[in-house]
Amino acid sequence: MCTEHKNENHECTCHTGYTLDTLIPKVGIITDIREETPDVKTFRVNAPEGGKLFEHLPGQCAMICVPGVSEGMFSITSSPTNKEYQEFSIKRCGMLTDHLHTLQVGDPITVRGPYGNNFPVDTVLKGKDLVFVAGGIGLAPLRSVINYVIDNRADYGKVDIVYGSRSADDLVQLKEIRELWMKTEGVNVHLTIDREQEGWTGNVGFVPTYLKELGESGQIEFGVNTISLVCGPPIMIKFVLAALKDMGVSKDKIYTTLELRMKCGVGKCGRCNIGSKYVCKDGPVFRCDEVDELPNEY
Amino acid sequence: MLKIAKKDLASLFALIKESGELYLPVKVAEQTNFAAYEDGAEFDLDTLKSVKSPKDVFFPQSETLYTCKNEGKTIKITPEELVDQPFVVFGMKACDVGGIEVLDRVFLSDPVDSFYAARRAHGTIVALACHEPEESCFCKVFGIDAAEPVADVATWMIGDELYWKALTEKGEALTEKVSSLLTDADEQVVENEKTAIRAIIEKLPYSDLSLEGWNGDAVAEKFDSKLWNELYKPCLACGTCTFVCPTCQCYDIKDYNTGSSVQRYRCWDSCMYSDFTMMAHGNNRTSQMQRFRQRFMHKLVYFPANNDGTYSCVGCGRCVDKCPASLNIVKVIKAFGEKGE
Amino acid sequence: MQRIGVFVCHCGSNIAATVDVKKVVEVIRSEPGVVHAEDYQYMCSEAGQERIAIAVKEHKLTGIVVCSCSPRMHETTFRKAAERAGLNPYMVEIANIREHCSWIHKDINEGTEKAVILARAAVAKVNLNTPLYPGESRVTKRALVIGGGIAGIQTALDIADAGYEVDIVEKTPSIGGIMSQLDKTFPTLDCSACILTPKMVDAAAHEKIKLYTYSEVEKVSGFVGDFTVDIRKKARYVDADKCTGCGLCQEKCPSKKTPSEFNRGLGNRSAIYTPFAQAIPNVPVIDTDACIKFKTGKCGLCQKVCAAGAIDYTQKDEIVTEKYGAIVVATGFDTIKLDNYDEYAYNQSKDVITSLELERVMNAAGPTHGHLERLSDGKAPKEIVFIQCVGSRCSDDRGKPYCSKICCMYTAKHAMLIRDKYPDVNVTVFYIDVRTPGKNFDEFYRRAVEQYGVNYVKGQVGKVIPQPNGKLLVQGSDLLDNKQILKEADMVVLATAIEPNKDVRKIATMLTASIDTNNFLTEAHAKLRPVESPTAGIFLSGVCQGPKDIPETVSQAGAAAIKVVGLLAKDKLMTNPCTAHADELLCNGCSTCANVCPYGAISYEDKQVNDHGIRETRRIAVVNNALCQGCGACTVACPSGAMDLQGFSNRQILAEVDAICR
Amino acid sequence: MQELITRAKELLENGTVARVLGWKIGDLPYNPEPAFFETAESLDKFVYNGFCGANLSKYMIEASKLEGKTLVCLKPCDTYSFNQLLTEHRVDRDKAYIIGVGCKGKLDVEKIKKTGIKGIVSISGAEADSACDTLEIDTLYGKKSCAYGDAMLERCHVCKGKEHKIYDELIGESRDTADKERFAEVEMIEAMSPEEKFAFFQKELSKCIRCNACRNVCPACSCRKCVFDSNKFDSAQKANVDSFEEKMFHIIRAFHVAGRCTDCGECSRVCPQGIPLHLFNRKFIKDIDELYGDYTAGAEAGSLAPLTDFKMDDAEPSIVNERG
Amino acid sequence: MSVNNEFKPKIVAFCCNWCSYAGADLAGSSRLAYPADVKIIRVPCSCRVNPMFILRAFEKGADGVIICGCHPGDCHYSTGNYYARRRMTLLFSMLDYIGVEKGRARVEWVSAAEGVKFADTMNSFVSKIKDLGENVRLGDIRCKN
Repeated sequence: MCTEHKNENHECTCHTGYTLDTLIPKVGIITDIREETPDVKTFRVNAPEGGKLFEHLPGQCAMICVPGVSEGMFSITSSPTNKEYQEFSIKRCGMLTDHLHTLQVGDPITVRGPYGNNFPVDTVLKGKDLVFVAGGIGLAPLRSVINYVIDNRADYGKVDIVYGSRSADDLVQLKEIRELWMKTEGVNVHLTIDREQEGWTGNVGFVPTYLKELGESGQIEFGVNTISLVCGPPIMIKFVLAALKDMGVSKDKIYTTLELRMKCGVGKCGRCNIGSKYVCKDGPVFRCDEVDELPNEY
Repeated sequence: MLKIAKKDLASLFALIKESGELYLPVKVAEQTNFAAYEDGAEFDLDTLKSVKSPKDVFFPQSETLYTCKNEGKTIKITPEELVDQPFVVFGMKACDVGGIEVLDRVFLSDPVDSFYAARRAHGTIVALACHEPEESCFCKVFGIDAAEPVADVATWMIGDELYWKALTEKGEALTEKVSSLLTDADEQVVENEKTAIRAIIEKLPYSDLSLEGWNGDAVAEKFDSKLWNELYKPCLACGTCTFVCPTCQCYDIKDYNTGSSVQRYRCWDSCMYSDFTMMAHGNNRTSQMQRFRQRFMHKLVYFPANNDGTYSCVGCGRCVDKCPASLNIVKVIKAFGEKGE
Repeated sequence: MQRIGVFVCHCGSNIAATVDVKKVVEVIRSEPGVVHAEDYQYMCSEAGQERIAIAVKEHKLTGIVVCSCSPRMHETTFRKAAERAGLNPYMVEIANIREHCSWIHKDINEGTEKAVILARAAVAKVNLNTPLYPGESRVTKRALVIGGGIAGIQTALDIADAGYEVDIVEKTPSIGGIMSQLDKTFPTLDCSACILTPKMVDAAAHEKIKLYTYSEVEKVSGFVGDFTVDIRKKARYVDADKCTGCGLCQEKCPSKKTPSEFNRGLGNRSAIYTPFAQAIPNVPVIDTDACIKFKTGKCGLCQKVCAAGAIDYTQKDEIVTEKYGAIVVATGFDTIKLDNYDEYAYNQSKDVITSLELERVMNAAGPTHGHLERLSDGKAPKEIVFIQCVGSRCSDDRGKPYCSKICCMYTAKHAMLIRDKYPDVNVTVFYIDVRTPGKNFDEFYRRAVEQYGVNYVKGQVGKVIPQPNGKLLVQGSDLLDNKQILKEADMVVLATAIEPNKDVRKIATMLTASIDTNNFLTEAHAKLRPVESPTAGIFLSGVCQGPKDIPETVSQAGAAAIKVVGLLAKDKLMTNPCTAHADELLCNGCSTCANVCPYGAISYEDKQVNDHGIRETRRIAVVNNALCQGCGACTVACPSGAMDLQGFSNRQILAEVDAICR
Repeated sequence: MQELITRAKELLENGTVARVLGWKIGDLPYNPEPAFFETAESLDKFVYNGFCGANLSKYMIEASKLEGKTLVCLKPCDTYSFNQLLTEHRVDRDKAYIIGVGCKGKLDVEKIKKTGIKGIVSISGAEADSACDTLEIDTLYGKKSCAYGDAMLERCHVCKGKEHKIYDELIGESRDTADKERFAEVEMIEAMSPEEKFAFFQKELSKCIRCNACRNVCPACSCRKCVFDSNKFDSAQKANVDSFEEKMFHIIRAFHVAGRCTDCGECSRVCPQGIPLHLFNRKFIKDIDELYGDYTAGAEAGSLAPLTDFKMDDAEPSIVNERG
Repeated sequence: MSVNNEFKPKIVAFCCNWCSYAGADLAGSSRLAYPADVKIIRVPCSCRVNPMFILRAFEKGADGVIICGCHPGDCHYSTGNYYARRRMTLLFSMLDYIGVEKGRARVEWVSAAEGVKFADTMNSFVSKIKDLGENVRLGDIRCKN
């Protein structure tokens, strides 16, 4: 160890302040795998000795790395209020995710994080009515917020969840939606799918159009006290923002996340910057008016 | 102010080397680069600028972060040992010292990069004033005084004597160690040298370059300018300008499979490379114009916006010397200056 | 990462003897991607393959590695087993731990360690395998037989009888081959012409068979099911349709001095000739080197006497291009040149002849009209000496290392016939070993010794010295009585070694069929696939594959025929899926790959491409999967790695390299 | 040079070409940059002198995709590269109006600096139409001069000749500058012992900073996505660990351009660390000439590259051991 | 790597499926022994061997690489080994040029019937590599530990 700056218990005093570097991952064990949809699986991860790998806030992400393949940033879909484990919903769409989808329960997995800021649950959102708008795998980042809100139900007002996907069997977390979310008072869930499918009784249509119908029919009021959280494929976000604008919702009342664009996660590797903002440090959660200030390079 | 004769430098270096590694400009295959000093290595203090900036000492071009080994059913991760032995970097010019300060703002800001922090903590920088600045230098434009480098120790090569002045307690500690070789020296000789250097700097072709219009809040105005479309065309998208630059901070994290284990290492990456921003969502900078714009907007607009006005360029002029297509930051600043935008 | 099952075979004791199979299974179990590993006595057995099916269901496997014998042996077996178990057959890799490991390393530790490494390499490759689906290519329902000897004729007849069109290409003016030059055949002493001529007539008469005699194969392109062959019909200068075969021109032809190839050079023939009387087609050919008309422009007698007006000096060579689905090589054999064997005085004395020349001498249609006489002075010989293994079983490179197989039987035949027809002639046979292993063969040889009193001497002949009195002094040794023998003989017959026809190497190159150093065509597998060449669509019939007698040739000809029929019966053929594929986002369109493709399988088209947001039309290489044979030359010529080979992709081979060097 | 500018303006105005690809005056005396000129008055900044060393044929790959013709100034050695790109369908002949510009040897400012000249303010004697035998250099530290030959690029000392292989028009005269034997350096290295050879290349390649300038400037190395950037070979490594990766990169790069490299010397010119990279390519050129018959890449468009050709009696690979 | 002080080389052999791999099989079935350090990778043709494979083998610690193919003229794909011959000649010339010991990489034409020649080639190649010793010049230090 460092010769000069030694103190009694052999700790080098000149860099005692640093915990283990944020780029070094921790080894976790996969304790459960749920097949959500044909191409989305939810992995439950625990520390080898049990419990969570690290604490996190809703909307934060973590970097899952597979030695020899590569590493990717995924949002932590379980809520911080859940003490035993953390969960990641991963869609199969590339070399790394292909590999992750072949892992079994009990296999080790290396995770580092948490990275990025979080949805402002304890500040701006406290006491507000919330409207969650999600598309496909976009539900994953919002799920941690929803479950957090449900666990501290009293701190928040009315909750509306508008969630849609390509088809019925592409709806993620369907079991939890039906058994938990729909049963919590003050939370109503509006599900939709893009195209007609036999055996599906719910709404049919794209999320933005469905949101507009709900808004205009008064099922969801966008009062001054309502904050909307939007996440999903870029084109869906574009049309949802347009729909919300038509209904008079101002940009500073809408939050979204620009996930999927990170490498180091600590705002240093210079990849994820849009204008002077670093998505992995200043985001991934942004207020939509902040997003508009950014140069359109995303 | 102390001094030592030029001919005794070899013994000075040997003495420094006893208490830890010493990095200084060494000539290898007719090129001067910073390298670890071995006795008898041909050090070269005359060449003004090393090809690769000394940032390599604190932020190496590639360094292993950690090694993973599959052990039965679990993965064993062994982080790389942080640097814990003191070392000395000798012969750094004022612009490079400025470069290190720029990197400090990046790597020492929260969350601290402990690899870099460990090296900074254990490194003592001995700066050397520029004797004969060259035409591609423009450190004055960024407020760096080449005649008076600000590091742990400042030295001046005047005639055949090296003048030595410690500025920080790290510098004092080092001076203490080598005091046996140093003798007292006259301040005035150094003052005359400083004025001489500053006089030459005034006459440098780039010294009157104005950064007017380049600051943190020029994002929208500079971003949408049509000038970028003309300026970027000759750019070859190679990484020369970023890899010789003392202030470029971008890195990539990659794996190397050694057969028995997997080494995850960090290596410099260049924003000019075509797939630098290729990530899960695709690539948001597909054209070379966007990448070219990003490089100079980051140095002259985005970095100042995040670091209360400090530019991410120190005017060392290495990109001016080394760009294969003769493009550089000065031509960009001048182009926007003429167009009056 | 796949879910891989590893199956290590004992192969009885072939592998288990020098490779610790249990240890291999245990070590490979911890290899990344392996979810199941087991060993079994005989993986290629029905039970072995069944275990694969069970394991696939039980562990939901997506990839299989079988550590067993050479993939060239059982790759198709295990691929079919995987297919039956519901896997794509190309998700199977074989680690060759028998021929490349257990059989050649005696130390069990070394063997086991290497077997583990080979298994690891196979696992590393399967991890990157992707399911492949064979394409289809149509089959031209016609066959080509190269060579018109008994092998070619029999093959053609059997194929034609199955209803498929066959073309026979014969270099000489008539079909019949070497067998037509024989007198009698063993062991039944049938007259060779009597059993051959009907088959030749059948072949000529069969409506499904077309004969191209006095023709040679010039160029072959394409591949199994779709060969394109150029045949050069050499000019006969006789119009086959008009010629009635009366033979008048041959009588009247003044130039009679050319040695007759058919009679092995012993008799002469005219410039315009048919090789032998029963020639099929019975249409003469003008030998331009001997014909006075062609040499000096005078004569032209044959044209004058020909009533049918069939002679046409202006005929030119003609190239005919035909399409075939399969090609059978039946190029037959010839005796070797005896220039290296002057100790037998073959070139000094006319009375030292080869057994094939003896066939012509004893043949009624031969140069001596069937009378056994010495070629030097025409007298009847009293003492005849046969010398066996001349040029065969030779350790130095003067002759052939192999045994020519048929000499012992035909020498016994000659001895028996001579003793039968001329009881007063003494026949002595110098032999090393008499090899008569066939059905009724040894009994035939026993009759020659006991009934006809042929004198068999076990020993070799050192020298044959022509004596001034015209006799031949034979110096030999008798190993049984351990004494030297000096014998004066009137005639010496050399049982000369046989070698494949000298044109076979040119044909093999054209067909890209592999050929060994003795010019015999290499069969796909010595025991299991003797009549097929490793090159798909090429079949072997007769001595071109190895020394054999007429009964074997005919049975092999039939086997080759049924293999051809098996191929032609299919409407579509499964093409090899391991073909090249160009990644359109990386391809530069620089034509380097097209320049190295031996099959012309790569063409270029301008295609609209979306390269991560950049939309433009680019010149892209496109591989025709029907033509591509998967050699991989283009993948190395392509600098950017755009061209990759399915089944042997760059990353798969690199993974094997990494696994081996770990 | 003036004749070149007026001709370019004329062609631009009469619409024969839509843009001119040449060099623009730099802000230092020795750094003109390749540039596209679309308007006549922008051509006032056009310059062609001893420091215009860049090989512009590689820019024509992208320029061929633009609307209208592009006037491009090609030096004699650049025309070989253009022919090679033409053979590989990377450039469009009717989108290029080629003016073969004269060449009296190009200069390398690094060589001037190596002679100790610093603080360069102005250089005279490098103009295209000047005598080009000495350079008068005015510096902050006094007037200096330097022989034109001493400052010339290594490739000009072994120039392949001043004949343009493909052009529409010729402007400016050339002067032969070849005064060294082309394969002298290669032969010198071949004569070394294996240990010396290994030490020489280990020292040179240890300087490599993996900046890819040599690859991105090379007209023969023009893949859309280099094999070292894609995962096709699982070789997308960017480490600078000074052990094997630099050797792998430079050997494979030389191999990919073997038989296609026109020896234009751009790789050595642009290397920031001054590594003599031409030694790799010239070695392959020498081998190909010796083993498979003289072949000059780009001498005429459409020639078959040696590595995509063969003869039945080619030498066996073991010849490398026998050759000593 | 050396085991109980006797240097055990790692050798990678690329054998073409139609000739040399069959030759190796024949050497096996004829029980012709050669050292176990040789490991064979099957490739469709010698023209499939990319210089990247060879350099990758050396990088990861191989001490010798041998490429076997059909005799020129016998190639199952008719021209494959002609291209391989030129490529390997140039590559070996470059390896010799940068100072790698001669003979560390080798090409050998072995037909399907030449089991004996295959075994002899492997024996002579392994002994040659043992003389040359461990591959230091073309290895990557990170793979050594």
